[in-house]
Amino acid sequence: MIDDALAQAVSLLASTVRLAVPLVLASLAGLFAERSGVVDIGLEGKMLSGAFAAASVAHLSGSPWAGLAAAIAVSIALAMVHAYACITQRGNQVVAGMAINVLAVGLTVVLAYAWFNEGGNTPALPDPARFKAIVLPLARALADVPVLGRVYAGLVSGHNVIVYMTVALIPVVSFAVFRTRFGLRLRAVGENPHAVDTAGISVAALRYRAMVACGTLCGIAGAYLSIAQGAAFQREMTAGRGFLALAALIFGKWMPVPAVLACLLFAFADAVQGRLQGVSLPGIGVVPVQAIQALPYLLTVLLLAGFVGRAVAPKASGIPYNKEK
Amino acid sequence: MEGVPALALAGVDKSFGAVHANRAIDLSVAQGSIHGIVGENGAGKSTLMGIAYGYYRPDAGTIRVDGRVVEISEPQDAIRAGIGMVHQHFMLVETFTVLENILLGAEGGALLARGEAEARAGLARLMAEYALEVDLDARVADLDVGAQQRVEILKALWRGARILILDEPTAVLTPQETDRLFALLAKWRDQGRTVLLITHKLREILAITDRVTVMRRGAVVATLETARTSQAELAELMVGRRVLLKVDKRAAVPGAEILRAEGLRHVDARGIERLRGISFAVHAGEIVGIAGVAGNGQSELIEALAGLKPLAGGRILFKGAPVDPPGSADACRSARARRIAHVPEDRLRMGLVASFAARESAILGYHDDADLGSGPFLDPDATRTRTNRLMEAFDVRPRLPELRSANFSGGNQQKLVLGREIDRDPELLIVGQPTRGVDIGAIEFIHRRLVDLRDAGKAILLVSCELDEILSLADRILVMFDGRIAGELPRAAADERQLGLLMAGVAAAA
Amino acid sequence: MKNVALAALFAACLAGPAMAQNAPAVTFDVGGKFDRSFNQAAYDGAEKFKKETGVQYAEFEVRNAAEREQSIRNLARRGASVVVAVGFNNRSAVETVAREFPNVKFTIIDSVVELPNVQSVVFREHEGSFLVGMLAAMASKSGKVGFVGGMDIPLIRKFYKGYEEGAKFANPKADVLMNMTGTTPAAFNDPTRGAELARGQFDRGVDVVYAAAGATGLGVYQAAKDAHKLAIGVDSNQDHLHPGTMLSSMIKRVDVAVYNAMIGARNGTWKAGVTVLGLKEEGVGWSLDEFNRKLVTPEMEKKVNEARAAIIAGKIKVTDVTAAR
Amino acid sequence: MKGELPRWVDLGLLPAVNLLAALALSSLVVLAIGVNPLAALAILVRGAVGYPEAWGYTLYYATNFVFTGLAVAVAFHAGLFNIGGEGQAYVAGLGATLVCLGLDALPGFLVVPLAILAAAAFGAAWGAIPGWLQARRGSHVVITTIMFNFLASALMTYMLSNVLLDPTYGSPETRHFAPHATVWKLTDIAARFGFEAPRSPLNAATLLALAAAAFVWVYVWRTRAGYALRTVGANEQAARYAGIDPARTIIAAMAISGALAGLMAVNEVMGSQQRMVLAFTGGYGFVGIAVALMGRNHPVGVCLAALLFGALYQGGSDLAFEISTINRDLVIVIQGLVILFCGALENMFRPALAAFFARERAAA
Repeated sequence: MIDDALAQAVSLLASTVRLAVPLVLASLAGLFAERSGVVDIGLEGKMLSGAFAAASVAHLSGSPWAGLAAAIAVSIALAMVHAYACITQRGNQVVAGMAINVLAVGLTVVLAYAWFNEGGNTPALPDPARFKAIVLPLARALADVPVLGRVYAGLVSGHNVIVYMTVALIPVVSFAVFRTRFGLRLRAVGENPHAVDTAGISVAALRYRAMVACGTLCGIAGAYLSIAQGAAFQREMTAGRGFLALAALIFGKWMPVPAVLACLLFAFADAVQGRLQGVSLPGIGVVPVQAIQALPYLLTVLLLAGFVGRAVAPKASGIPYNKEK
Repeated sequence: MEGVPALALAGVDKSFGAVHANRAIDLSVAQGSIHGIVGENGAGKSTLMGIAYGYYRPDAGTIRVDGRVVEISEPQDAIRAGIGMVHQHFMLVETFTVLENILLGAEGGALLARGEAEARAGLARLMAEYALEVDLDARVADLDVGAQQRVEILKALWRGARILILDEPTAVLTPQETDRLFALLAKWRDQGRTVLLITHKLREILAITDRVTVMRRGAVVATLETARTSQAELAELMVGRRVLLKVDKRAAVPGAEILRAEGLRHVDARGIERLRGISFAVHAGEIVGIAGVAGNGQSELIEALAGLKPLAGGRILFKGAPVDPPGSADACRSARARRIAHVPEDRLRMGLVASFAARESAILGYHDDADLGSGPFLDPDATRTRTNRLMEAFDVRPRLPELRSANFSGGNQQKLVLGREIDRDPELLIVGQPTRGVDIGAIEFIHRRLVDLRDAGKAILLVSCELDEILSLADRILVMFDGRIAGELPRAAADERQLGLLMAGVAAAA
Repeated sequence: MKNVALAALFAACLAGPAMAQNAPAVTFDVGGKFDRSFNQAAYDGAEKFKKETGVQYAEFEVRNAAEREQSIRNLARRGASVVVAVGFNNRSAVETVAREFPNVKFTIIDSVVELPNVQSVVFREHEGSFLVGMLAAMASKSGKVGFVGGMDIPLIRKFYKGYEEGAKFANPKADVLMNMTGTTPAAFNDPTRGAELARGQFDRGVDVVYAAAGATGLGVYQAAKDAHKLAIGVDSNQDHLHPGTMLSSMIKRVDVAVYNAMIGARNGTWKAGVTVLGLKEEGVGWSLDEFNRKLVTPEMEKKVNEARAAIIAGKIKVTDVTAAR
Repeated sequence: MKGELPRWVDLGLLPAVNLLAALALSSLVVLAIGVNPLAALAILVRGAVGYPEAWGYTLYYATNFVFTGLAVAVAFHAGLFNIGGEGQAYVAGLGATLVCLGLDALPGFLVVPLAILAAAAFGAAWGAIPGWLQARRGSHVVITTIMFNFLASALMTYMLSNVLLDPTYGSPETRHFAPHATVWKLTDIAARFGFEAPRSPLNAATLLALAAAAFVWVYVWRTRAGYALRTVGANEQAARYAGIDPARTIIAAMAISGALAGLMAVNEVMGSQQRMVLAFTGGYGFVGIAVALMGRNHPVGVCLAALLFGALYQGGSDLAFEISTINRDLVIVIQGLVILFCGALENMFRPALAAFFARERAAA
């Protein structure tokens, strides 16, 4: 009985981890953009284009690594379009993000349709072209060891390489933001770009670099969806994850670790959601599936409304930098 | 004054679109001197310094540092050439610590840890040498403005500046703090460093500089030896005509009490108590001036009185009756209905809407007036008519009600706001920084209208950081320090030294 | 240069619709003809017709509600020998257009339009689902089988109910876990979520999963393969997708229906009226081929075929949730 | 720095140049998939306006876009970016449906206006809640409106699969509304006068759209409430100074925005489909964003941009019909590029145009 409960807990947490990965990556991507002063609702579009590029190139080359590289490259390219609009042309950042999203939805499908003739999807990938689950050393052997072995085999082991990459990235990003020159400048430029400018640092160059970081992480997130967790690109396969990631970022007050925790919370809600469907709750009976499916979204709204209060965004985010003001 | 100039600008020209901000400027600053630059708002001083600091690119002209031509196209170049700058609006990241602010742009490596240790040691030396104490680990947002300025100066020094440009450094200082700053500048000069001091306060120029350059409308009109000039001469050069430096007015004839504040307290969003029990009264037919260094609660006070900022304690009585609790949704509206008018400190932040046509800014706060349309509708012709009348009465130029508010000069914007508020015949006018960023001609006009309003028996509460303005307009002077009234003096009994001590929180209430 | 451009413009204007005389036409539903499932079955039928007769059919993939009527009318107007509308969503559009064009033949799949020039083909999906439900329960070692649906709508519940009854029939103690993917049209296009839902079920002990969720199912099958579990395909024969993983497919012979309509219109055997295709008519069924031969034991095969006979004979009643209302 | 342009350039030429840039880039995409862009354009144009039925569809699509575009524009004037038009319209469909199905015992002249009001009211409510959350709780309206789109989907899928569905067919759609409880189509009106109009879903909601555009113009620029709304949008501090309650104004703006988006349901549910179907909003709510940006948030501009997008949708449909390698999502690409060029990059060509006109003026 206890064993079963443990197995269920491990399974739920492992599911949480898998669901959290794209959110965490996108959320950290958003962190770079927003800390630099660029509000980014275009995470969704960058991820989507990354997913498409990854699946296409992995299909053509047979190598997931080539796919990952392509995802990053395409996502960065889109981030540069975003950056050009927001930084160089000082356009409305939210509108630019929206444009990126719409463009990505349309372009991925049009190109997939034309290139692969599979109705806007890419062909299913064979195993060698995907990132497969990695069984860590001794996982099999330890699987029967109570508790720790179970957790090791079920939760720690058995993920694909992007999951581990993401876990490794969290402290790296945290360190980069708080302990490096780049991070110091990044945090400064989102708060007071004039201060950065007068300190002899180019605001535009800094923001472009932040957007490169943002694009990179979004690309990895996209690749995760299409060539690690999934095995092909489908139209609109990001399904709102970019927006959830943004909500998590706000909920995490633009700090890496709290944002990651918020992502885990959303992912947990999602994982629980899948397990609650059709389950009869004591006293309530079977809740309509749709009500349970709405749970993560409802949770987002409630968190934003209730617990965050007025989140203080980087002061300069959303405002194009204009020297003459 | 011999030798190669520390900084020399030749033929510097800069336009922003249609605005010709700098016209063929020649300027030579001698090594080891303090050089003043004066001029009205919009004369081009800040643009010129921005060019010297690499903030703007000149359209033409050359810059020499120590005789060598240098290409300064961004601040990095200026810093490398040994130029440092203390901006009028501090260039600090408020959420950062002092140390982080100083490190920004001079981190000393890709990782922060090493540079930090180095900076701590170096800064300790600098602070000791120049008496510039600040807590390196304090958050800038928690520092007072004087300390923030010290951070700015430390920043420039840490970057090895030999030529220091200070843009209106005394605007936020008490007279005593100003003296301290000037002592520091003098020490530098004696060490062979060079200082450029931009200000519009002529007394300061005369007190500290060696030479002074006067600018008007983007051009240099004169460069003089400070010892051989006078305040009147400089003022005339600045404006291009003779200027009345004093407002002439009769003695006040105070009437009934109009406004009474009792123990006002305000706590801001960050939990800092900005008003700590303010009590005073304003009577009909008098101008009460509130002096003080910026950031001591004056802004919060006038916004609370106007109904914008909520109170944590105390009450406000208007003609003996309590007003609606400030900060509530309808407080501003009801204040206006009682004929309490408010000219806010910052016209672009609050006084008008930059993107609106002048006729739309001219009804801000009065858009529910019955004569502006019937029922829920707003009649554009009615707003145009009213705006024309205001523009006529307050000499707003150009007289174009459809022109965007942002396209008027600061003085004309201010006249439009003042006109709008006076037009409704207020019982009480609350006015903050009425002449900030306004040219001398408009200052005279605005001062005149305030005195006229007083003479018409209205009560005026004037908040200004310009001691001169307070001294020339107020009938009674209150000094604010750290959220309290530090003292009250009748105009006749007030002198600058005493006010300065009160502003610094040194002297007790008189 | 300009002249060339103008010439191209005119040429394109004058070319007009290219449609062979007396050729049939088909409109696919949202999801498109390459969903490897329902629409693709229709596509296969049309392709078969083309291959046999050499006649190029006209086609259209619908994206929004307004296009249904428009495309069906367009195809009718251009003289299609028969217009095949795939999907229950087309009912209203077919009804309208069929009245406008009383001399044109229409075939609607998955819904009923009672007009003299309309042939309606509906399937008894619950019967086919019953059989694969049995297979699932028999192949399951844990006694737990799973179902992943696209959206919680009556049609999908029909699949589920039949499946559940089949599973319980084969093993009265069988547990059937159910998940629905989402509430937006993307629910049929979210393989990532499908995979996660499947993994959630596997973690709860499920070892055979049946997906009725369009392209989302692809994620379910992939997850089953990754986890070394079994999966059951839907609509088309999907056994070839992952040999060794795909236990079977619940085949819904949309291809036959489409082919019959097209070839019937050509031969003059096309008849209006309602056709209900169940096990008896071989309109639904289960797949057994070289890809899953090894997974289905002779005993399983025997039992399923017995049940099939019993259903046809009316000895076993399978609940049709859509009829019950 | 502000290169002031002649009004006609600012409002006419600049958007046209931006649009052209978007189309030029789109044609590169078309070229990339191996189709002659000019041929594609010809089909697009012919498909959009080349024959009477095409006009019907173009105007019908445009009607949707006028509503959703106006919704975005009104919110925009209050400084809000309402991405929730999709969900607001979806839930508004529920309002219209409940009245049309539940109260169809009433005569048409009662049930139709009631249903329209219900659509507006449901849409308004679905918009006002994110407005309230923004104004009172500080939750960013962009994110909450997106979440409300998902919530609307969940709600409507439940309603359509469990409560409202037509039992005879068992598919997630309601029964047809009684004929008197619908908005007349052009074909019906023409039939009444003995004509035959081209077959299309075009219906009287198009007139409602024009009325809504007129309403928005009057409300935003000719009323005190509209003045308050624009003040809050342009400078919230100034609004507070002027005694305007930003919170109340934001909630009102979102309610009006939601109501306008909701009226789209009148065109879709009451006019075109005359019943409620799953996902009838078809992404029109998102197109409204492009329409509002393209139309510079002015009702006249929104109407013109809606017409353009209506033409793109109808033409795109024909394009997909004629050229099998191109699919409809090309229209989404164009839409994205239009948002990019007319929205985010709106000022890219401004300096060049300003310089050109400055030269012209100098020469004159």
